[in-house]
Amino acid sequence: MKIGILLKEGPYNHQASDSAYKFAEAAIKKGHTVDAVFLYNDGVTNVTKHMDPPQDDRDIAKRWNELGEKHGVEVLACIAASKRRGISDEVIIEKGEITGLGTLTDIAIRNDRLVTFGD
Amino acid sequence: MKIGILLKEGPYNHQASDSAYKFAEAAIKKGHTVDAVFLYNDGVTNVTKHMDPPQDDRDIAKRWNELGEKHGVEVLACIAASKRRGISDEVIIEKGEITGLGTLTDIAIRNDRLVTFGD
Amino acid sequence: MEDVKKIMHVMRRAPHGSIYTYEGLEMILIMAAYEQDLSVAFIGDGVYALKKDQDTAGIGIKGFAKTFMALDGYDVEKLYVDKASLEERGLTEDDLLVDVEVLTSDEIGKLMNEQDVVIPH
Amino acid sequence: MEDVKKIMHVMRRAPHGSIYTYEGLEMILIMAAYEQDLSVAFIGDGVYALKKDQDTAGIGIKGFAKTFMALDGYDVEKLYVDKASLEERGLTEDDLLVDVEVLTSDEIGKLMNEQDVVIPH
Amino acid sequence: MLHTINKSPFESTTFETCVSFVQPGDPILFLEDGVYAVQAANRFSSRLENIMKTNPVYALQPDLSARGLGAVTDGVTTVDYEGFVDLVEEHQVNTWL
Amino acid sequence: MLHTINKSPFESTTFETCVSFVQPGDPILFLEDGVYAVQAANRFSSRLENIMKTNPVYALQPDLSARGLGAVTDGVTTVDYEGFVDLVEEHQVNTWL
Repeated sequence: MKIGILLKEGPYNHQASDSAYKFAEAAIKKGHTVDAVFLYNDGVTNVTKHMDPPQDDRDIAKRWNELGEKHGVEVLACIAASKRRGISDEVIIEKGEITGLGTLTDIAIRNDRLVTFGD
Repeated sequence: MKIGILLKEGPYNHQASDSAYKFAEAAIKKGHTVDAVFLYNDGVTNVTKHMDPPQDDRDIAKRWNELGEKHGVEVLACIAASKRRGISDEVIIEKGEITGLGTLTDIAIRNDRLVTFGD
Repeated sequence: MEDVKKIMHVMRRAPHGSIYTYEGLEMILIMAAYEQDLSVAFIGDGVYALKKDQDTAGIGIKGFAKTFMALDGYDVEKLYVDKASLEERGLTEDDLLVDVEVLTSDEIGKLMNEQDVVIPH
Repeated sequence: MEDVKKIMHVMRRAPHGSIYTYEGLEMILIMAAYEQDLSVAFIGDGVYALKKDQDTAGIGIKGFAKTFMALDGYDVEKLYVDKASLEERGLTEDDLLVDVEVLTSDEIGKLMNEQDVVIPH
Repeated sequence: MLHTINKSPFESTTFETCVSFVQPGDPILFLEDGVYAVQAANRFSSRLENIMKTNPVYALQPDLSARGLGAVTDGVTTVDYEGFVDLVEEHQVNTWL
Repeated sequence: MLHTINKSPFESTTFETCVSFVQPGDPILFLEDGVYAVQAANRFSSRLENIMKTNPVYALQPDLSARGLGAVTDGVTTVDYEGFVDLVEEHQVNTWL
């Protein structure tokens, strides 16, 4: 099955980002395709490369980057939501991309499921 | 009166940042001293200089910067909360400063009031 | 048309206290260009988004209530409002900015179940 | 000592769903070094922060429940738990990780009123 | 002590939680989405009237206007941001989020 | 349609709102802070028992464990993230935030 994920909250502050990641990981493990993670609202702050959590904690931006690298998951941040919150090409992780809401519409259309995580 | 403000949410996503600003503005207008705005939790994302909202909308980072410039309000982001969320000296506005929770303790001690805004 | 998807946007938050309703509306306006079968359900505090007489000048936030009136021009015509949510808040259709279809929770629940995609805001 | 302030931290959120309790705890640990008159009140879902047997391995988030046990070593000894909040959640003192003082809402309300600063988490 | 509430009582239990800790005489200020609690003739009106027997209740007018709320429950005092500052000048603050 | 709830029923009305829209037969999954709803013998247990007459109820085990919740209300099925994926495979998803 082909799955899109919509993530509406930033890293660490809410569990949404962790739940989305764990869900994506499990879906891939079960042989499904995770097509894209679309970041909206505060979710766009998931992909800033300046993130520097304590060493014994998870690195959320790095984790999304790896999901992109290893499994071809597109990690997309909405441009309008990003601009408001200071997320730009200058601060984004390698596998992250800033794009429009049209892309989310495509994701909603081309996937079997769109699963939302937020607060 | 001398007032400290604790702001626990990021810009735009919650009204907390706007309420804190409006409150600070009114306090200054009434002749009080707003000593500092301390940013905690997602609040640290208030001071990223890459913020670029639509032209007909308020620019929240710029607004905090001006409050610092014109009224000497210290705009301080907690270092631990900032590191988690990718806020670093590279992305922070001119009048913003990254500092430790000890500074918040000082603010709580030296002000007549500590007023919190959040979600 | 086989590849037209039924997509419902669910508005459940009060306006201004958070950005979810406003950014939800921005999403709907973009999606409207893609000729899918869009609908919007207002339930819980989401019904407040449609309240007449909103004036955000005093809080320094850009208002967007009137943008709901533009939805019609984008051919987003399926606006459903939960009757119980309205009544619980002491509101009637006359308090709302736009023409909507007031339905019971069960009727909206049934519509939800027909959707290919439900997006919460 | 004239310049010792009474500062109460109020924990009102469940752990893990959001970071507020955890970052609140980090704040308390730093403030503890400043020799102020600190206290911590656990009310509403905040009482869940002290629940025994939390194991966060499965959700991939660093656990912090045991850090509450370290508060004593930082001389943060005034831990108040709201009786009604515990009871409403079917919990008793035995379910909690640390020794606390269980008080009525009114008693905690009175303590709140004696504070120079109240910080919500 | 001034208590502030910024959550809609229809969606959150913050209002009820706050009220069970507030001491007689202490003012309560509703702001942001909290102002829906003071809309006239809604299901929280009688609860509020009861609270106002012991505690003064305020609501932030800019937040009421932003939400298109006209009449408020009898006895509720509306204030602007400067009125909010006045309340903070008179009282320490307990913010309920 | 699979309905997911991630809010504590003690602090938020999301649980009650969701339930008034859910159609008979549709599964409900509690996750994140939502799992407090299924803790055995709390004040939502009888409400849940009633719901389970018409709808299957699931809770995410990793979230239960993270919160130190042992026994769940009789009839609630616990699943891990892979079980969550299975539910998504069977149903479209309606996320209640």
